[in-house]
Amino acid sequence: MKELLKVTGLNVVFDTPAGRVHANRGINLMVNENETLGLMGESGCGKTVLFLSLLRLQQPGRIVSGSIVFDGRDLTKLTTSEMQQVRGRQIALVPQDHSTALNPAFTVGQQLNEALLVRDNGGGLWKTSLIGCSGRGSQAFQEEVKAVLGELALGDLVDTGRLLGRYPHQLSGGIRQRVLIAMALLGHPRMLIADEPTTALDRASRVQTLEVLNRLCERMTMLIISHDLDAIRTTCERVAVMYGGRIIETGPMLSVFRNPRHPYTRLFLSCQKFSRGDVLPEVTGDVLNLIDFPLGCSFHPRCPRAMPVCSELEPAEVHVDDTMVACHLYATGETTC
Amino acid sequence: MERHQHPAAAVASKAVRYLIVLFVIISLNFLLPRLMPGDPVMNVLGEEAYYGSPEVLEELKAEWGLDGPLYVQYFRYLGNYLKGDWGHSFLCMRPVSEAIGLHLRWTLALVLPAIILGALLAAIAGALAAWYRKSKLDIGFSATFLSFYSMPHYWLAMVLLFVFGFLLGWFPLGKVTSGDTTGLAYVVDVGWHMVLPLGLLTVSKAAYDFLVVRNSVISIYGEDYVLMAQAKGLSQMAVLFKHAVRNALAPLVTVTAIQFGAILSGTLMIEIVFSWPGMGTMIYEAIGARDYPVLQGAFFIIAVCMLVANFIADMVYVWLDPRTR
Amino acid sequence: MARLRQVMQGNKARWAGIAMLVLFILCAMLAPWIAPLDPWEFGPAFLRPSTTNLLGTNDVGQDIFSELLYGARNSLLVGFAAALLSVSLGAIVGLVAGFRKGILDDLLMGATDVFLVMPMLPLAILVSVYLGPSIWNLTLVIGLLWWPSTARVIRSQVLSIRESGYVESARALGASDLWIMRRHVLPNVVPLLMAKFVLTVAVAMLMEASLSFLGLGDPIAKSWGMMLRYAFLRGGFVGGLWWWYAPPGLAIGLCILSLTLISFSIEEKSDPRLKRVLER
Amino acid sequence: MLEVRDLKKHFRIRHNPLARLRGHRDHIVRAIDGVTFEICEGEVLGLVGESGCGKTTLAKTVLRLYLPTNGDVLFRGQSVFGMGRNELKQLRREAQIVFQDSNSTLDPRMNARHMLEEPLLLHRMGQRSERRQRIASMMEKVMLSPAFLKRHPAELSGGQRQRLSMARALIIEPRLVIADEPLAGLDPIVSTQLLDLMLCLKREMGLTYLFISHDLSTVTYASDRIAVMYKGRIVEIIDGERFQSGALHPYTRFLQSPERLPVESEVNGDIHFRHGNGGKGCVFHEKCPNRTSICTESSPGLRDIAPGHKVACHLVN
Repeated sequence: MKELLKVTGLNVVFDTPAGRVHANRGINLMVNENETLGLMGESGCGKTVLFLSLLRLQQPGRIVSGSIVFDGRDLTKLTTSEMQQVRGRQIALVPQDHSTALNPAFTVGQQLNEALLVRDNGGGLWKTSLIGCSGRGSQAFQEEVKAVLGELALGDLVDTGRLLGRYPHQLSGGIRQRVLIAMALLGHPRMLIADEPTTALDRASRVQTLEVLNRLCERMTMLIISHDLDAIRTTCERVAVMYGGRIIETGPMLSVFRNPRHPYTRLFLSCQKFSRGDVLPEVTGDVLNLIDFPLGCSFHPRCPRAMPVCSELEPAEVHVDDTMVACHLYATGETTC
Repeated sequence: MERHQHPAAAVASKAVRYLIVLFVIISLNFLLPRLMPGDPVMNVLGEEAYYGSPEVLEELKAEWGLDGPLYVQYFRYLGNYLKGDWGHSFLCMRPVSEAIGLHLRWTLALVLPAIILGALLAAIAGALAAWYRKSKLDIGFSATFLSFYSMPHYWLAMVLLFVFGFLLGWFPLGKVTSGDTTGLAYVVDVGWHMVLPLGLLTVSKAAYDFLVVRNSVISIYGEDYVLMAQAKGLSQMAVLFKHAVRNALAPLVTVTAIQFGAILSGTLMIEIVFSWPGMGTMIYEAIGARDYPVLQGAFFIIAVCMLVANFIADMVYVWLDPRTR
Repeated sequence: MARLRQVMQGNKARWAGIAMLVLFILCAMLAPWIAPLDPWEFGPAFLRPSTTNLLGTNDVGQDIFSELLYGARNSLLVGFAAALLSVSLGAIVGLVAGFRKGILDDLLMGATDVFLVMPMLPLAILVSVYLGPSIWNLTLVIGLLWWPSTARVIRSQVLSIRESGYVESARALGASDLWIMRRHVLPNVVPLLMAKFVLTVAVAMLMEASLSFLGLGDPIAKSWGMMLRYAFLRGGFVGGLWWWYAPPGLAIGLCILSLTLISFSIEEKSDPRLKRVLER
Repeated sequence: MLEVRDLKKHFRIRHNPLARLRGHRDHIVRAIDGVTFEICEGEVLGLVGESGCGKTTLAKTVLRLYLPTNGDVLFRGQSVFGMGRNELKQLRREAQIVFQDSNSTLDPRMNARHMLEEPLLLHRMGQRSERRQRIASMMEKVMLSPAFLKRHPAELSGGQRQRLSMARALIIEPRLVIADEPLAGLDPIVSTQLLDLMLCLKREMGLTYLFISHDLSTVTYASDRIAVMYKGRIVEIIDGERFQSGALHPYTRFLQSPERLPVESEVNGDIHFRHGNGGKGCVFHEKCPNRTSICTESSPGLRDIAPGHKVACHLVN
């Protein structure tokens, strides 16, 4: 299998009035061609910053060090205009909040058309505005959009012509979400990043979106960010767990779900699938803030299995069977440092 | 609870509101001379007529609708106003409507281009300043526009005239034309005379708009759809001018409507300095001569202009923001 | 370090504004003591700036620098008094309308709407012409005409606070209307009122200057607008005597600039949306 | 303890006269449309339903934050809507609500101490030192360190804010707590922690809960009985223990399984969730997989199927 994306030692910081936020601390991540990777973690753990950094949209944050190699090119070294070529056409994004991610002033058709124009003509102001704003455009455009919408199970559901003339606020959440996916797909990207694709939806739309994603992951490389375990389970081959700006566990989905190794992963999973009569997992401490890190492992204040070493040394990444864990519990002599 | 309105109904209800305002303004015009200290007859007719012979005074009273009970006077007044009979100027000895018609176009010739040019200038400068926030460009723009915003317009007009008119002699010292020209030469001549006042008005108008556009682009900059536009692969300028500025236009239109009175007042003041034969100069002369009918007519017509401006702004706003449809 | 600079930069404008305003207020208060000459005393006309007449003299030989100092008194007085009047009126109308929804609100807001679309300068001119030139008439006219925008803003703020989750939560705890007004609405409205007050002072000063310039001010009283009027009317402008008309205009401008800077900084502090954006 | 009888809350969407002339009828949103249930002392009643089904309106109407269109709510046998000033004050002390979005329900200008003090002041509870003590012990109960007393809402994390909201509601020692989606928008670990805390406090203080949520697993975990709501109506009430296996209403079963449902044609105008249907037919008939002709005509009432199990469906016997 070919490696498509490889992130090595990525550090991203934000300077805020309250102090320096270390949003990403030495991220190592790899996504193979045609593979779907699920990224889990609580809000504020740095996952949003991570995928924005992949598109170099993490402003006002700064990439301090590390590399993002996509298809053999290091994205951190590209110029702004080269980066624009990557966005949308190489790596596309499906954002989290469908209610704010579409521009309220343009119709759905204009915004889909814009994605096509960017793909064909580039993202310059004149090339996208003069033709882009002026309505729904040509036959070819209609055909292409129809095809994509059909793929998203929207083709038979809604009248394409009417949908294109609508403004975002006139659509329901499920439809908007799929319009956003369609917009991403129109750029023919090699990789799709979906940020919490199912959280803000009602139940029926959620099920449909999951189906769509499930179909897409057969033929695309995807990075799905979610804490919806169903979404991860139905789509992903591998998962990565993030905590405190670090990837603390990665491995094949089934192996991580059945046999979570890092105490945080265990807690995270057990908090989501308890049933009646279970004893709730004991949780102490508060969410980590990314400004004042505890010394050592960032999880140790909340960790049920913390050891003395945990508050002193940052754990290194250790390979156990087919998974990678960053935890002192699994440390062997040669990897501690 | 939210009220949903059909756009046509919204426009119609606005129109009704504006009609009420119009009515209030006419009534105010009727009441002011009668409520203010001093004899209303003198207030309306002026001193000369008042101290003339009693017979003439009676005759004038009848002619001017100052006889009979107040409510009769009022309805007559209302009828006259709606017919376009706004009284007679004592200063230039002709109907107020005629005098205003002569002057209004010169004021509009300054105001309308200034609004459009000012909004354009503000949109571009504000967007750039917001994009390069806290850079030298931003600070420079902000400082310049803030200064223009603070200085009294007519004083700036004097300074400009002094520098470009007296010292450098690039532009004429006032008025609309230099003399008998026709055709194209006339247009060029008027344009040449317009440069200073129009430029000043444009920058003044842009000054406040600039702050509005800058703030709204900054807040739009935090919206998800701007991030999404970038993630699509649009260039920085396309994101800025297509997505961010497009959504900053609606607040700009609202502000233009609210500020219309201020920009009009600014125009009136600088007209005096530039001897521009518009409403400002007319009002200035009328103040000196205590020419009440002209002042009242001017107040009325300027109020009508403001209503029209507000009405247009409302409609443009609906057009710009699909969510209000 | 960058953070420190950022904080300084945000505050620099406000401190500059406050400093300028304090300077002007001091000038106004201390005018009789610091003015080198009596600004009403006639003398040789059209003198150029010199050590005795720092800014020269006007057409009747009055010392322009002393006029400027004394002018600050009336300009600032009219500004503050008119703003106080109009903001108090606007605050009362806005609070009442926002808090007592229904017919009263409709009526008050209807009146506000009517006033908002009225051209203020022509109306002020008209009323001033009828009332005759006097500083107090000017203050009254400006103060009584300028309340609607404050009323509007305060009302919408009160409405949004009333609908907010925290007022609902206080209500669920058993809070009465009066309690909510005192503990939740007023503290959230005060910063806005302050910003509005400062801004209205600026507007009133500009208005006073404009009306005086048009000849509707008291011809004897010294104010910056009056100085500009005479400079324009009596040939100071045509004669190129910039030291006559430049200083009063500059003084008005700087005063308004300082007030604007202060009001912006208050608004910026109290607007969480803007703050959120700034902190991103 | 609390009895809700045929409660209805309709919102009227008004058009102005001109729009009405053009044929825009005022329409009525039936946010709650005939809801009947009761809560017994000491139990946890779970209320589930998707967002927009009227849960929040129900919570607010029950506590007289909205006035109902019809129906009545009895608290300890006394009508909530017929209460006088003093009785209402007593109700506000004994029945509390924890709102969904702690971000907007805490006054941004108040710090935690002021926020906890406000309910005590309102109900004139204790002298200064006693209030101080109560605040300290409440902070401890919700696991917030005293250092947080000086913090403003913006300086707290979502979980901390929600715990502060809990503390604010509980500090006057109410008997009944209505928790409106208290866990929504929180991360799984934080929400588990809060759920645990809520159940601990219930045992400790002897509370009764109306626990509103859209998340089946937490409701199933926490509730003694569960009511399922759809478009302003309660379609099923069942014991918590039998919920997983014994639920009968098609909508409840849909919630429990990841089955696919036909979606209404959304682009053709019907964008927002319309509540109720004017009493004609079952609220769920449009989406119901096994509807029959009777479902479109008459609206089924809640019927006892088994002890402690009520269903509103024509097809269930």
